[in-house]
Amino acid sequence: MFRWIVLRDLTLAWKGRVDVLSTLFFFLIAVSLFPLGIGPETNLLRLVAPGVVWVAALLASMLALGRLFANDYQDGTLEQLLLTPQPLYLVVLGKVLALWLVSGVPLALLSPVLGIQFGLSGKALLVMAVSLLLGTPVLALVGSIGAALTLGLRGGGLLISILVLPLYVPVLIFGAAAVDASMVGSGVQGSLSLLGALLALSLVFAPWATAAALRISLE
Amino acid sequence: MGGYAFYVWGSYLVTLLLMGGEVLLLLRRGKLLRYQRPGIQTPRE
Amino acid sequence: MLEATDLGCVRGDRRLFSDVNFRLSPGSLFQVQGPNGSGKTSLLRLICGLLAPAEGHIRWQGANICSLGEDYFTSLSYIGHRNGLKEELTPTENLRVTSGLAGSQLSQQEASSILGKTGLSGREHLPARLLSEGQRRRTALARLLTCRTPLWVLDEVLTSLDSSAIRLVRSLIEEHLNRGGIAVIATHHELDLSTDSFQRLDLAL
Amino acid sequence: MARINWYKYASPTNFYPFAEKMIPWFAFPAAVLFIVGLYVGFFVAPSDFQQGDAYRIIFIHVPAAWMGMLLYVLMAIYAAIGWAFNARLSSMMASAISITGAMFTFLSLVTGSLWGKPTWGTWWVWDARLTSTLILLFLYIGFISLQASIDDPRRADRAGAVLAIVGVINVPIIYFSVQWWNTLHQGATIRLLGKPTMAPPMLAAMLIMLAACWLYSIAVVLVRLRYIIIEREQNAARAAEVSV
Repeated sequence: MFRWIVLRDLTLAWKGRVDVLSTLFFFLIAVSLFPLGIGPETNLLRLVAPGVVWVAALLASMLALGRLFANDYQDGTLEQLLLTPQPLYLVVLGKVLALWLVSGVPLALLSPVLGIQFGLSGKALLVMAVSLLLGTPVLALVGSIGAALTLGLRGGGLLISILVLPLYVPVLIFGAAAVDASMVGSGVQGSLSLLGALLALSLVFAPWATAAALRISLE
Repeated sequence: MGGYAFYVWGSYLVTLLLMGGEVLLLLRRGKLLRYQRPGIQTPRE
Repeated sequence: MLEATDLGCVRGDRRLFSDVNFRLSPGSLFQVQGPNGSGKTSLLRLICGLLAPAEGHIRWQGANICSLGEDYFTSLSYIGHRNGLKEELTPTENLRVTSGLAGSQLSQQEASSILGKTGLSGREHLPARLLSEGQRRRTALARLLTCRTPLWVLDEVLTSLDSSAIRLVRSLIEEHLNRGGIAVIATHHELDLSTDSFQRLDLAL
Repeated sequence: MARINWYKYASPTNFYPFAEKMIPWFAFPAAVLFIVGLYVGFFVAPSDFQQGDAYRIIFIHVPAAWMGMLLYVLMAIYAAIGWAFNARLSSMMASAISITGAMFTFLSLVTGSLWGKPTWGTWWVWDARLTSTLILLFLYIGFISLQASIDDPRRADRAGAVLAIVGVINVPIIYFSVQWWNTLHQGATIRLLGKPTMAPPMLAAMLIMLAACWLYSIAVVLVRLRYIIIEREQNAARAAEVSV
């Protein structure tokens, strides 16, 4: 049953691929704007690169959250999802997995290309991709709580960012620190393992909180 | 005060403003409520 | 066997209704009537477990639906005001997804044969957004045929349906009741179905 | 599960007169303690050999920071109880606490930066605790704006509860990550909030101020709680008129 929800969301994402691409383009444009603001001087850009790429990835995945439940809420399918015989925790996990596959993974795969703009070396690019691969699911999981809480509210998009950004801080810190450490040459395991710990924690708690928030919003 | 008077008094002024402001806003909210109050009659009134 | 004891519902700060009691044995039809905003939809959502009651309990086969959780949903089909269809997917895809989620996978042919029964033959492969409101309602109704659930909860199911569709719905419900299923329907149309146990609840009182 | 009926007595309407009587008992002692605390802080406590008299700001900065954190945890507990046991009063309490907590957190930030200026020459210092307090302020703003944007009070209470619980789980993680981030980038910077050698009168002044802040918070929260109860009663009455 789990694969049905993932399959459904992936086909929907494929059919509405304009939104998916817009998330990627936002990431692309946001990152490429920074050198214009900071100046072309490479070693300064190299210093700033981890933070810039990670903040852009964070904002892009937050933009993608808007679509997670909103369409289903409008056309009544969300009610049906609440009434499926399988636990709501799994349905939420399925939807978040589909969202991550569509928005998080492309971000991570795209990041090395952008890293080159900032003059990052091979190892740093690899670590950036890995840290994004580890971090974006946490962003999607924690973000899904915000998306579920603000269902059907006016000003939903902005409200999600206020609710969710403070919760993104640890992911941003550990993610950017991982890339930073790889550039400086010091150990990368520390921050990557902390990212992994955050992923494990949010995998357990976030879907439960999102399920509860969905039940509250759909009352 | 060793030349820090501005900062010390400044921070206590901010404290007064914030706490006082919160209380004043609260009382104003209470006054607003007094006018359209169908049910609840506090013992004093 | 669905049973509700002194059920009460509060939406926001407004009390909609209180101490509603009913007991539905298999094969019985329960029609809920009342002016708009009298809580018909809320009562149906209470029965589905989408809404927590302010007071009272609802029991299915003797067990409280809160404790039943997901297994209660295996025996429930709910059609609300909104059709619950994805606009981009075709009716067959919609049907296969909902049946897949409910645990009984349907092949392409089975789905289009069911859709044929509800009068959508020939339009199964059009994206749902191209269909008329009535046709979308029929696709939603097709969901009732996919999984044999004993309890049907239908909210204003006859709106925007043409006469042939209304006849179709009547036959579906009759068939369902003869099979020993229970149907809870909120509607203003006269259903005048020949059924042994028929209860009506008017929320206007 | 059987509804625990002894929560009925915690219904807002009969808590209302109780709150009414309690407020003066907290408000006046708070004012008195403030005056005593300020007096001890300014006249009895010696000036610090290192920072001269700039350190006197800690008498309001540290209590405000503690209050900000404690009130967030208290808010989360009330919200969780209100959600779990469907106790409207407890959820109202959470909403009442949220604004005072945000005020204290903001106050601690402002006084922190006012203190940073003389000791470090800059208004904002990315010290671990100041940064964490800033994020705590964002958590408060998130809670308040979520509750403000939901009209149905029941949903607002419960949605706020979910956010508060998720927030409370995240507060230690945020504090740890900011601490980790701070030591990573700047090494062991001077700890802005390191306790100066605490002469007894200094500690006494700080504790008195903390007690004063506590009493102040209880009084303000109870007053706001009364107003929330009235507002909800009015909405219910108005909604009843509309529907009948």
